[in-house]
Amino acid sequence: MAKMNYGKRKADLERRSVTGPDGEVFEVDPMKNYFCEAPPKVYKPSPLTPLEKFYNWCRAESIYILGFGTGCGAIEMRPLMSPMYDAYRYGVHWRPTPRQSTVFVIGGYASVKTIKRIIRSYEQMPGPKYVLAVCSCTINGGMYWDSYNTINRLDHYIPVDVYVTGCMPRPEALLDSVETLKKRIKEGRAEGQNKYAENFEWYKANQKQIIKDWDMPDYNW
Amino acid sequence: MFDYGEKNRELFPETKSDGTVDIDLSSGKFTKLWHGPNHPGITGNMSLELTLLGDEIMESKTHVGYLHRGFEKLMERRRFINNFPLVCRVCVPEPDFNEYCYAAALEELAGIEVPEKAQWIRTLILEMARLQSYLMWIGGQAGSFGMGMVGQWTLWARDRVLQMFEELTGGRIYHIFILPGGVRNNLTEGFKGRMLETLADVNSILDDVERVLFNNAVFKKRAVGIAVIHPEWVDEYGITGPNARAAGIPKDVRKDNPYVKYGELDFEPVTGTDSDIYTRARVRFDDCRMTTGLIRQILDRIPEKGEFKAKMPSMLHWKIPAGETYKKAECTRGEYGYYIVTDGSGYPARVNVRGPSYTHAVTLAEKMLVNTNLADVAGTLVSLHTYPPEVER
Amino acid sequence: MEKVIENVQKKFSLSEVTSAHGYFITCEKKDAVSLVTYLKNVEGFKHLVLITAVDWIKDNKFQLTYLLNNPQMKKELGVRTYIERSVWPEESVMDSAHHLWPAAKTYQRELHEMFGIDFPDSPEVNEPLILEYWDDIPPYRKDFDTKQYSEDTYFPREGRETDDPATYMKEMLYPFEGEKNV
Amino acid sequence: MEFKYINILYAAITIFVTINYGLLLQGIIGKIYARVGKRVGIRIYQPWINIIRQWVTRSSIHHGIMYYLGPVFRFTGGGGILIFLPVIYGAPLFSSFVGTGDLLLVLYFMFIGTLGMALGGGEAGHPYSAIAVTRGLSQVTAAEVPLVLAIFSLTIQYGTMDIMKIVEAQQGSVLNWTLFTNPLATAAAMLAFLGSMMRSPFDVVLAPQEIPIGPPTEYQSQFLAMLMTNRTIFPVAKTVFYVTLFFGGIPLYDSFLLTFAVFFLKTFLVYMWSVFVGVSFPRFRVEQSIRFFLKWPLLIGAAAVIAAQIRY
Repeated sequence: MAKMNYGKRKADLERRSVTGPDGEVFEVDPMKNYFCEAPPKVYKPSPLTPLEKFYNWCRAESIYILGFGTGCGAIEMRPLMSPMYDAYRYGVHWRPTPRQSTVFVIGGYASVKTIKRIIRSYEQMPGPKYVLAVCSCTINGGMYWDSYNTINRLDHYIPVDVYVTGCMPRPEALLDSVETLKKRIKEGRAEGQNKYAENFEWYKANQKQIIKDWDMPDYNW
Repeated sequence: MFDYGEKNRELFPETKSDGTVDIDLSSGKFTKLWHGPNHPGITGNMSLELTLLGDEIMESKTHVGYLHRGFEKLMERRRFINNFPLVCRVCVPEPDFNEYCYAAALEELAGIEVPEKAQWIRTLILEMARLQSYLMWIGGQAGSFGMGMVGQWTLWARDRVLQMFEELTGGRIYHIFILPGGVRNNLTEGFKGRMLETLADVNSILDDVERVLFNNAVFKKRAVGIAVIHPEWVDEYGITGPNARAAGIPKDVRKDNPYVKYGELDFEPVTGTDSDIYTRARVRFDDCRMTTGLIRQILDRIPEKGEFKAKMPSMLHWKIPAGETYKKAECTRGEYGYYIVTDGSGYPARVNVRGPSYTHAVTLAEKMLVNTNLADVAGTLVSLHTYPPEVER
Repeated sequence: MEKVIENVQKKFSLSEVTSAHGYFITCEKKDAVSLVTYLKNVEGFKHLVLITAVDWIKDNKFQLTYLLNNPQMKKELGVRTYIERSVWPEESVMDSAHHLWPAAKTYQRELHEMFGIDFPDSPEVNEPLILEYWDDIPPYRKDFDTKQYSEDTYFPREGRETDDPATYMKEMLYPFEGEKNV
Repeated sequence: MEFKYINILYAAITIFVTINYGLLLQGIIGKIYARVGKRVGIRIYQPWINIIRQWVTRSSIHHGIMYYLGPVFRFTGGGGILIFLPVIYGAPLFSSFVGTGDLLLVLYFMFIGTLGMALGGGEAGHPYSAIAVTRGLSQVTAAEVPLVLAIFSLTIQYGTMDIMKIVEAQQGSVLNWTLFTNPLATAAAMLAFLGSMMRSPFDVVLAPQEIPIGPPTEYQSQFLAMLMTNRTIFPVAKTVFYVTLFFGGIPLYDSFLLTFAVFFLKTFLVYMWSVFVGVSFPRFRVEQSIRFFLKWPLLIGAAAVIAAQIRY
């Protein structure tokens, strides 16, 4: 775009030296990953099978959903917390920060601006992490298959464990998807984190293809 | 006793002649906070860029676009009737207003007369949508101040209303019930009785909420006198709906330009005077009460017999003569409007959606949040009842 | 309402007045902002409902619509004006109305981003409102093909067939009714 | 009181039992919360699973030395209160280090947990953590003032700072409880109790709608599991502290069941006081909550000190 002012924020990302409030001068490189520069690792399950089974049972029975309403599917999350469909019965909780959540519910279509935040949040979640893709839009673009701003297939950007079809899926469908996810975790088949680490290059290439302002570290813990 | 009087402005940075604060981030006095989109206190998927001085907000910028799907572009690619599944998705909590505005605009341009009974059913659907949206909002307002219980109760009541929607239309959230020429279906048998039962449940929940929330000392302390909308801003910023009514300006499309059957119903728009969070909550709450009354009136007056759909031409080859029109309806947040331009073909030339949050969430919120406390951000945003998808569409 | 339009016609030259589906008047580009100012200050159209644009690609022009509301009369009046449609990456230019309503700022930001119509004096008009780093044709212009863009960019899932509903339903579902109505 | 090595084992057992009791209490409180909201609520054993789930997280990151030490400080705070208190008066197993420290030490342990959280949250570097730390420290300091006044009144009343002696004085009859002998101090302390329980209207520290979710924003995996364990110890330790000082302690009866019943009833009711207030009120802003504590609770506390001075 000829005159759009994208430059202002870009300048914030450049390397520079900053004077602190007490006169101290220090170098800042916003693009540098200060905590960890390592790419994601593949984690092997514990060699003790019964122990790993117990771990997986715990992982399945305590589900912390990230409270990030990425699309219109988020409107059916509220009824899940309320008396009619009470999902807390099944060990489902909501957490506001990605650091403490284990399940990411992508509520429907993801626009380009949102998918950038989705990737960041997903990478910040500690593993093993799972993704529930709700609504048709995450499967093939759904209603917005020809839109210029929404992605068509979510599994090209982050690994997906369970899909929920429908527009909009009923709360019962969401509860059922949680049960399916539990089953998969207990069987040890929900290894999205490892899949992401193994195919890291492919996922990154796909992500960079649509996000034109890649002003974030390649992997943010 | 512990009134500290005027804030000690000596500690604050320099103010310019027009009263705004010179924000220099490198001075180390300010904190930049990215509030959202992954934040429970923000209404939906949008974000605020806040600059803080201590606990006080110096500058606020709204960032939207996380939910942009390009509806207005997509609608130009689809036939008039194919657009119905799209329009209801512009605004998720109350899709029926979109359907009504779009259908009414098409009827206006094509010159279609809607039968009496269809109009009554439309009024019923619109009021039910308003009721369920308000019920969700009350929970949000209470929750933004840390009172989750009220949200649990009202969401239960909302689910009851949604069940009635399901019975009537087959869908919980998206109904696609209002079509050009009328509505999709007749009322089901015994609908009236079940709806009255639901309304009784809703009213008992509303009584509880009134006792627990609106008479709560702490809620009053948090909400009274915070985030005031000056009545002069109403025209300047294009404020409509309950936000304007709480400022004492009785703006209500239902009363001003009666559409469907509102001209025959007996009601007065609820207004307030103080225009703070508490008054806005109160106005919405009383409006919610009034809505239950309106639904009762509608159920009484809905005719037993009659067509619920006008005779329509074949929808797939429906061509609308060239023209342009603007149709509006009063949704829970204010004036909802569709501006449609046709060029005589089977596709719309341009559809523009005017959501009330467009000004509320961007220009107004940016102005209002300055000099408020960080703790009041969630309460202010919820009390404006902003909803991002209708900002960016 | 007719009286208002009469008053306006005395002061400004209107090329077109339609009242079939609501009142819309058309004026020249140079008059548009002063006409809107007049309507706001003298005739009491204090409430700005929306500012939007229509892309008439065949006539090679943009239609800008200022929709105003008079809270006393409780009526809407649309002010249309036509501006030249530039070829991308050139931008069309229009006078800003942000000094009349602070809310106009957002509409103009959106128009700049989505249609490529620049409002030089409007605050923050160069900052993107909705899209992030968009470097294609402004998406609401008619010559931008959203389907093509989506297919090129977003990995369409195979197996999705699109049928033109008119022909599909004619052939498959309502063979007789379809023929009758064509 | 002389030091015995067996007391270390006793202290460990006390803490272990308290953790499990705290988790049970958490499950029950979750259930009660849900029932007020007309829900079924979590399973009673859900808190145990949640903690194990966090322990078995595969990947985790840290932000520096204080990030490690924050949860440890907090654990020290909760455990410190417990081992220096007669959790069950008269049972050597549950009063391991009683007598080696007095009331002041316990008060100190009450504060160190908050401090640890502040240091850990600050090291994590998230702005929400920093804001929550300032909020939390100012509120805890304000809430501490009436509590300290109430305890000052107690020391005047009983003429000692030895917890053992204070409990001993309250035995015999219900009327010997501080609740009845010094109601003003009890009132001030119970209001201060609300401020330290992290429930609304005084949950400005966590405040999910404002600064999600306060100091532990950056904490995950095993660090979070540690914090969650502490969150179960701390309330129980605090309730035991209040029961010991104001509600006659928990004496050891002949029957184990009776002892446990009294223990459960007393701690549960004291805990329920904060839950009851928490369910019925929204959240204060931080300066409102500080003003609240510096108004009536402070006056009541001061009155308690004066009354105790006059009477004893």
